Amino acid sequence: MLKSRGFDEVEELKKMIDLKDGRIDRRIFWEDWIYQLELEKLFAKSWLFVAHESQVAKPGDFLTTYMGQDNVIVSRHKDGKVHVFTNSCTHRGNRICFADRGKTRQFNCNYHGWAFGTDGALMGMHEESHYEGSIDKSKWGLQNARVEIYKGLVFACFDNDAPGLEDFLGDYRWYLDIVLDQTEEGTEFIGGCIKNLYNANWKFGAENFIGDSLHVGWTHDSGTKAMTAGGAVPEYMPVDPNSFHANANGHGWEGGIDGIGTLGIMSKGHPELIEYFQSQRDDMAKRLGDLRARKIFGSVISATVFPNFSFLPGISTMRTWLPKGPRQFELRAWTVVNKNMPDNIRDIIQNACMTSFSPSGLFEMDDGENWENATLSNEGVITRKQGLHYGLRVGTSRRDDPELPGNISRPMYSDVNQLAFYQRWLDFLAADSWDDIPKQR
Amino acid sequence: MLKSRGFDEVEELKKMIDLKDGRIDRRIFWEDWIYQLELEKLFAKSWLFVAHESQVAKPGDFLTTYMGQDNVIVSRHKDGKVHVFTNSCTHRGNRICFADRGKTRQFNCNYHGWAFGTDGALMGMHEESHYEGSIDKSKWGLQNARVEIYKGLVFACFDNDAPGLEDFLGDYRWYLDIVLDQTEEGTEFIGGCIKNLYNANWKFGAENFIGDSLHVGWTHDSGTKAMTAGGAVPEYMPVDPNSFHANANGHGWEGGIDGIGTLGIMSKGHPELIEYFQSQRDDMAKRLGDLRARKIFGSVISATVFPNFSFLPGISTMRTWLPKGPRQFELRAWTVVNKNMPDNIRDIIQNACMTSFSPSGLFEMDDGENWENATLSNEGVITRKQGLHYGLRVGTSRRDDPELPGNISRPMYSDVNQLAFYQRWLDFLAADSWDDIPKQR
Amino acid sequence: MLKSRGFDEVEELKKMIDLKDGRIDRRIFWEDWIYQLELEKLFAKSWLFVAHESQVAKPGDFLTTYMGQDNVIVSRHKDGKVHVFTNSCTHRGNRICFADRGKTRQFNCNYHGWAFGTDGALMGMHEESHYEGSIDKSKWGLQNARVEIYKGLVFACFDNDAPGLEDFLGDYRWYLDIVLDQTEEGTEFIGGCIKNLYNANWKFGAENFIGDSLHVGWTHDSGTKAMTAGGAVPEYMPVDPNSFHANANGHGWEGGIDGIGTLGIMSKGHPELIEYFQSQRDDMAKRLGDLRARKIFGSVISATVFPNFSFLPGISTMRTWLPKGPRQFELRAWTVVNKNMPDNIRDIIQNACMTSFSPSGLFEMDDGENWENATLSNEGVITRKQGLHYGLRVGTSRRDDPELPGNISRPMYSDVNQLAFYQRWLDFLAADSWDDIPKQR
Amino acid sequence: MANSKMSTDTMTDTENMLLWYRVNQFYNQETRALDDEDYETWFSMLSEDVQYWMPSRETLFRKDEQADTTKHMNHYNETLQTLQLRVARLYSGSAWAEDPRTRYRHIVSNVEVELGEQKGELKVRSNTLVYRNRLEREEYWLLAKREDILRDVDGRLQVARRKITPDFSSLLSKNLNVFL
Amino acid sequence: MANSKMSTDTMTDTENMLLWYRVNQFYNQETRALDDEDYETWFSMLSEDVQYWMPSRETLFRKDEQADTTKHMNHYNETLQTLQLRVARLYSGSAWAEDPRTRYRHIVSNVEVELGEQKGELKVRSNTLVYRNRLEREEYWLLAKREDILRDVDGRLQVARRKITPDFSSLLSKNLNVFL
Amino acid sequence: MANSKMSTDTMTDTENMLLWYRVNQFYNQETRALDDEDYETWFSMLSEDVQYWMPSRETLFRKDEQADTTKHMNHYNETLQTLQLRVARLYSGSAWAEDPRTRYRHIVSNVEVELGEQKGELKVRSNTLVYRNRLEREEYWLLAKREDILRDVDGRLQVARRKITPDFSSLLSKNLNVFL
Ligand code: FES
Ligand code: FES
Ligand code: FES
Ligand SMILES: [Fe+3]
Ligand SMILES: [Fe+3]
Ligand SMILES: [Fe+3]
Repeated sequence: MLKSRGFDEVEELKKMIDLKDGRIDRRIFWEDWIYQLELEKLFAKSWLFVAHESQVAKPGDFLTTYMGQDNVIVSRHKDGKVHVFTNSCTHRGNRICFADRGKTRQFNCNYHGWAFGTDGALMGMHEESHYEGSIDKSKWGLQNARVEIYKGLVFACFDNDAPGLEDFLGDYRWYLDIVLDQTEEGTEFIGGCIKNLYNANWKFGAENFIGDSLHVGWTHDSGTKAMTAGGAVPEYMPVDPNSFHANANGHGWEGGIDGIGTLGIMSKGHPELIEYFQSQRDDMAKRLGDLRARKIFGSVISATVFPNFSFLPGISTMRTWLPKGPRQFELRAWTVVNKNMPDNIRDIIQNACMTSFSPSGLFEMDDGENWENATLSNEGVITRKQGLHYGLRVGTSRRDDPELPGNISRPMYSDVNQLAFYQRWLDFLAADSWDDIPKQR
Repeated sequence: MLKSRGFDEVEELKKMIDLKDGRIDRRIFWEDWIYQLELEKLFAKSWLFVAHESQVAKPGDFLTTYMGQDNVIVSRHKDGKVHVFTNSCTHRGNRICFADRGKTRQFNCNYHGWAFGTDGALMGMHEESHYEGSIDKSKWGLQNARVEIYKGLVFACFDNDAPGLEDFLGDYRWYLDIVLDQTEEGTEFIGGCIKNLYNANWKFGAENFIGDSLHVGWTHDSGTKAMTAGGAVPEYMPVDPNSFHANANGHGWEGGIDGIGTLGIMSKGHPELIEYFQSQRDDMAKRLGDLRARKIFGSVISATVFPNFSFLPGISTMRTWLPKGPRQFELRAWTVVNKNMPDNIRDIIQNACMTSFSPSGLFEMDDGENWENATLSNEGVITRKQGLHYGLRVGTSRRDDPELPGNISRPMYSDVNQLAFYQRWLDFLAADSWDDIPKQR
Repeated sequence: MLKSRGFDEVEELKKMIDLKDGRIDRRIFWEDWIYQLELEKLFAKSWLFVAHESQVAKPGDFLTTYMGQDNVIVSRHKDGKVHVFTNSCTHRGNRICFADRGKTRQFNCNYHGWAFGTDGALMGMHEESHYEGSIDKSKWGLQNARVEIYKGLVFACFDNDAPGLEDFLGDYRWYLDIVLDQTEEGTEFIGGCIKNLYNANWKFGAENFIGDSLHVGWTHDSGTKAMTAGGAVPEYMPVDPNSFHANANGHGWEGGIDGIGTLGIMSKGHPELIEYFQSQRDDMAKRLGDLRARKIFGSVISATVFPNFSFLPGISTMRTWLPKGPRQFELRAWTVVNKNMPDNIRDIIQNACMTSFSPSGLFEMDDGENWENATLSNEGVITRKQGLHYGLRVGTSRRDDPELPGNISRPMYSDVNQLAFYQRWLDFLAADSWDDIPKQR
Repeated sequence: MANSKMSTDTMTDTENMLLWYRVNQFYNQETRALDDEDYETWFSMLSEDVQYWMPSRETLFRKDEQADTTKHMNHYNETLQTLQLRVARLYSGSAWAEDPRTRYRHIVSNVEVELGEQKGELKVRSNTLVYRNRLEREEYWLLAKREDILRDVDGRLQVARRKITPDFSSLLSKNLNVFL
Repeated sequence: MANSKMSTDTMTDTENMLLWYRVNQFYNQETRALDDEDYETWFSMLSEDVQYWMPSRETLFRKDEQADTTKHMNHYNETLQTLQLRVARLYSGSAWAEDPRTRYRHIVSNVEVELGEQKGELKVRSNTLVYRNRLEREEYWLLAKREDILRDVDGRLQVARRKITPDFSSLLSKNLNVFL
Repeated sequence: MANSKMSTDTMTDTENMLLWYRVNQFYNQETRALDDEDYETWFSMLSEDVQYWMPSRETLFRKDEQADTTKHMNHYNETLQTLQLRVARLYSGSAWAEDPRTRYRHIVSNVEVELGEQKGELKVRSNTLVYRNRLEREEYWLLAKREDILRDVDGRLQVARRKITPDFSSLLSKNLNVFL
């Protein structure tokens, strides 16, 4: 893209994010030029979740997804490594693989039959003799992204100057481990993927999961009532003074420490589920320690890995908010379980996950209309000039805690994580390269 | 919006409107940047029709509509005043009210449960205790527009520098009164609203009603024939040398002075209707004088209040052309009657109004295709460079008249009102603030 | 359009076309600003195919089509001349003619009844008396394009500085004649037009027909197998070292000289067809000479007249790729035959043409998905930065031939014609006027 | 057939089925007439006193919803005479916007028949999808519920009353030039 | 009727037709209940042990296609109890996103009936088009195949099993707030 | 049933109804075959001498409209052999653009049956809506009128002639990879 807007974009963006008072400019959810910068300066530079290792368990297994709006193939090569590369032919640009997932030895382009390996390398062409050796195939492979795996989660990045994944995740790994490292065998995705489309800005999904406990009691009152047969907001949605927001490098975690809130929802009608989890606590504690195994795990928790990967520990959904323009995104959601879970537990989890957090889910069903209209309202030029309120407990709730890595605030009902998210977002959009991106602890 | 187009917009716009020869540049019906200016410099600055008082008769009554592309709530507060405010939550921007109209004590946002009064004030939040008094609610209400009412018609304006509504309407009030002030009791809307969508520029609707009698005999020949069982253009569509165009401040009225043209159409098959109106003339004359009560009222008339509110006296339709982009608008139409009319007269008027001027109406049905294609044709770069002809009787038909306020030209078949409309349009788009907007008499 | 992009467009475009190594920048298939330049600097300046004379054989016959995105009427005036003019009323811009084709004495605008002749002249208006002679009708006719006809093919051009059509076609006429000049009576279109829509950039169609024999063996393997009852790529698709690419002024022709390849496909199941063509060779040779009549005609050939008119000699389809934005085009296709062909031969040709190259055709069915995804893949900012490969036999295959006009390369499997096409494309987009457009031999 | 509400018990299943079949035939014939702009046939399928009614719909809170009334805005509130008036416009020779013609397609489904209050009358409910395609690429969709009173006049069915409840609040096209 | 697979030869054409007619009536009544949000009626048309299943679909190479299984992600995999749970949400009084209501329209077609394995059961296949229109201008379309097991309980039909195979891979709307 | 044109008076309503029912079954079976890409079954439902014809439509002034003719451009003008040729392409193993498969759904409605000129032949008219969903989010719609000649061959119906009149002038998709 060529700079051609006739004003200083970065200066303008900085005015849009007021971290001190907690104010956000509506234009970041609307303007085309800001979205273009997101694609070029955020999604093209950041580490992005692309798959769980279990989705490409064996050589030849592949799936297709998006990094920003770049379609990519994630595939396990015969060398056992997971490769991530652009899904667009280097010859004339046709898309190469049209399946969501599958197993293959190579990817053949439909147009002229160029063939690429499961590592993206150009292997040959239909009627190759025409080229009379004029092509150095090693130069015409598909563009590979950097790939690093954190305990089963595959991330990719198109920027060679980016730090490693461990750096990128930083202190946040301590929280990720609560889901990923409960057992020796680790986790896997089951049941495939559910996709659906929202006419909303992708950031509304990411910010909602990073710290918006406030909306649960209102937006999801209907789902909660249904789940609890007409009860009010249930006891497992407490305002525990010890519940907290944690964030590091723009990644966020919010939740309680009662150890039971989410398990309560999930095991409704399935006592065996809660029994199972309780029976696992000791082993978990050996790996994660008492705080994480007994007090954090099982609580009501939601989390987002910057920029667009979110998950709900316990509920067991993991999902990514794929941008499709400033006013549209596609949600792709999966169910994550421990490999060593018995079948009956897996089934209960998958069904409960679908019943609560799928497009037809009792909770998720109510989020979309909020996000779509929080986006669409900005079509108005008067409305678009109004600042939004992200000031809940901002500047008053900081409660760092030696036991909890990252920036901690308490209780969990605040906008602290959202602001940390937008601070990170601004870091990326203001930077010309990774050198300019500060390390946010 | 940021200036970033690299050329002098105002200079360019001035070249597009040639008032002397009556030429208009097609780009004003096509270009995105011009439409953006319309939203920011016209719709955000002008007084705009938003409702008839009768639609929000009692405290708690509300409706939703648009000012430009800003969705607003029009509601009657318990103080009896009509308030108009943006329909987008000050918290995270979700739309607050999703109903077209209704009755309520307050407006609750679906996302986090912020509650706003029928005056737009922030009344409270769900789980308000979280805010620990950190929010000054008086600062987080919905943005109110200025509201003024002229004889039942509610107008709103988002610009504090704008003159009052009476100034804005100016001499045009004399004409509005012909519809609004026939009786002591005044007027009301009946039967609700009909909405439909046109893939056309909104100005084609406004200019058509402000002065385009020329199209009636051709575009509506089919409807007229049907109405008159196969007759040619009927006698009640005369070229009366005394018929006239009147305009003031960009508002326009065109029509005859035979006092009977429209009543002829409306009372087809319903002689009691024409009898009724004749029986009212004397009372009308007491309020409006003979000229307006006996010679103007009842004639074929069409009118537009700048920028996008139009009406047909007699036919009794009032409507607003809501912009949805440079190439799309939504028409919202209502039927207006006098409060003191008997039921049978109301029914006849409403049916006749629907039969002639609804999306399925015998007349209206034929306008849309003209407007859509007058817009779409400009997709061609060669076509788009052609100037349009607005020169009918321009510079030759000025006939000011001591009895008729405003700028008068005769007869009614001319482009004089259209040019006055575009002159006013240019006044707004060329101005940085109301100080720069000349008073057009 | 106003220059307002804040960077040097021409410099940028020149970097996108690398003729030496055969590399094309993906942005030319994606960016809005490049598409706008195409409309203004290419389609508004170039000669464009608009019709075959036989489609408007008699005075009053007309059809509507597009030059760029300008809708135009092509009609035969009573003076016997074919006129091409914009299909948008000079009054208020409404589209005038809504039929694909027909016969008429004049074109009446639906809005106010302005009437235009079959030469585009303004003939009169409904209720013309209103104008009181104030309009010089000779100044308000529809904008005529220049029209020239080459052996039945009607071309039009909106630029008065353009050279004549013969100049524009240059040496390429020698190839066009192979289709157009086989007989004294010449050619005609039969059966009307088939239209369909692709969500792809128009240039993919044009470049595919100008020289992409490479895709046939792979993309169309299924169609070929079906045609040959399961055989592999058939003998009539040889890699004949004498097959060639010819281009002149950006127009291109590629094909074999076996004289039989295409006839083989067309006459499948219809031996009488091939017999018929063989019986015509002698007469053809009298007009075209042995090389064209016996060796070139009948071979597998595809061709594009710059910028967007393509045809397949033998298959007998002629078509134009009408741009509808950077990512959409409409294909309009016809069947061309010799006027002196007997009915049974016409029927066989039309059916074979439909069976192979219509939207439901065994070959054409597979092209669309390639073109759409070669366009859509460029939504990715990483992908969009990758250069495309147009290097097949570039710089190695030049084989000029005294018997063959234009620039010749051999064999036909190369990207030479495609590059000549993009060289010409760049000539237009880099030029401010025809003076700057070099003559490409 | 306890969960078919369609008739009194005085009728056998076969009789009910024949009735349903007959109504389907009637609608299919009507649909063809409308698709083909054969309004003469269509009018012959309407009773002299037909009420042809299509109220407009608003988007309201559930608590504010009310029964439809002709006092409210209607897309159609027609008698046979006013329907003929509309068709007269089409055939006036100057309905420019109807030439070239619009391509219509009606899909009628879910036909439910029960006996009406009046002898010889049927209460019928159906769903319909109407597709309009016009000029180069214009496409419009209309979905609606239809509630009819059909009357048997000397063995011929006629529409005595039709209420069309459209599934839109804002009509997504420039006009409504079709009957449902 | 050799090319009708719908029954054993022990049934006459008339019997088969009556059966088909009866199933059509059943679906029409069900459709009306769903269009009108009359869930009480709808639940009465489902068996106590109903399995209501709508698997999600992926876009796969033909060679990788497999039979659907509930182990895979499902849009719905419901019992009568969980269906009631979902409706309880709608009637909780705080289903904000369902007020104003969505305008639904179900078009059910191509009903094919054959006798089921169990006595008193029918295997029925149908196609359905579901249109949703919401608020000012939101429009969503769902097309699907339905494969049912209907059970005759004391002369009343009930849905004992329904498998809905949707024709989309990515749901083109923000949620799935309708039953098919 | 004076306003049913569907048969000679020599047939009873019940006979007509059975005929209509039978034709509906036939179409439902055909639809399933097409939705499921079961072309072997589909071919078995076409006569040896079937003419499968889908003319293209133009947007013309009413005065210029003419009867369709195969001399004009056709989307399909097929014999059983050429239909098989097209399917052979699909099964060639290299129809790349058909793998992953397109998700099809045919909604057939408004079936009208009358006896044909030839003994054992039926003239049938129906409307159809065809939905195609492909890859991630591609959606295409086709609406059309179908006019068939069905032939009874030893108690089996077959399509002897089909004319499909599409409701579009410009096909709004990159290809036409489906039968109607
Ligand atoms: S585009 Fe992929 S092989 Fe040519
Ligand atoms: S957006 Fe309205 S309460 Fe949060
Ligand atoms: S726009 Fe054509 S006559 Fe006015
Ligand atoms: Fe939520
Ligand atoms: Fe009009
Ligand atoms: Fe091809």
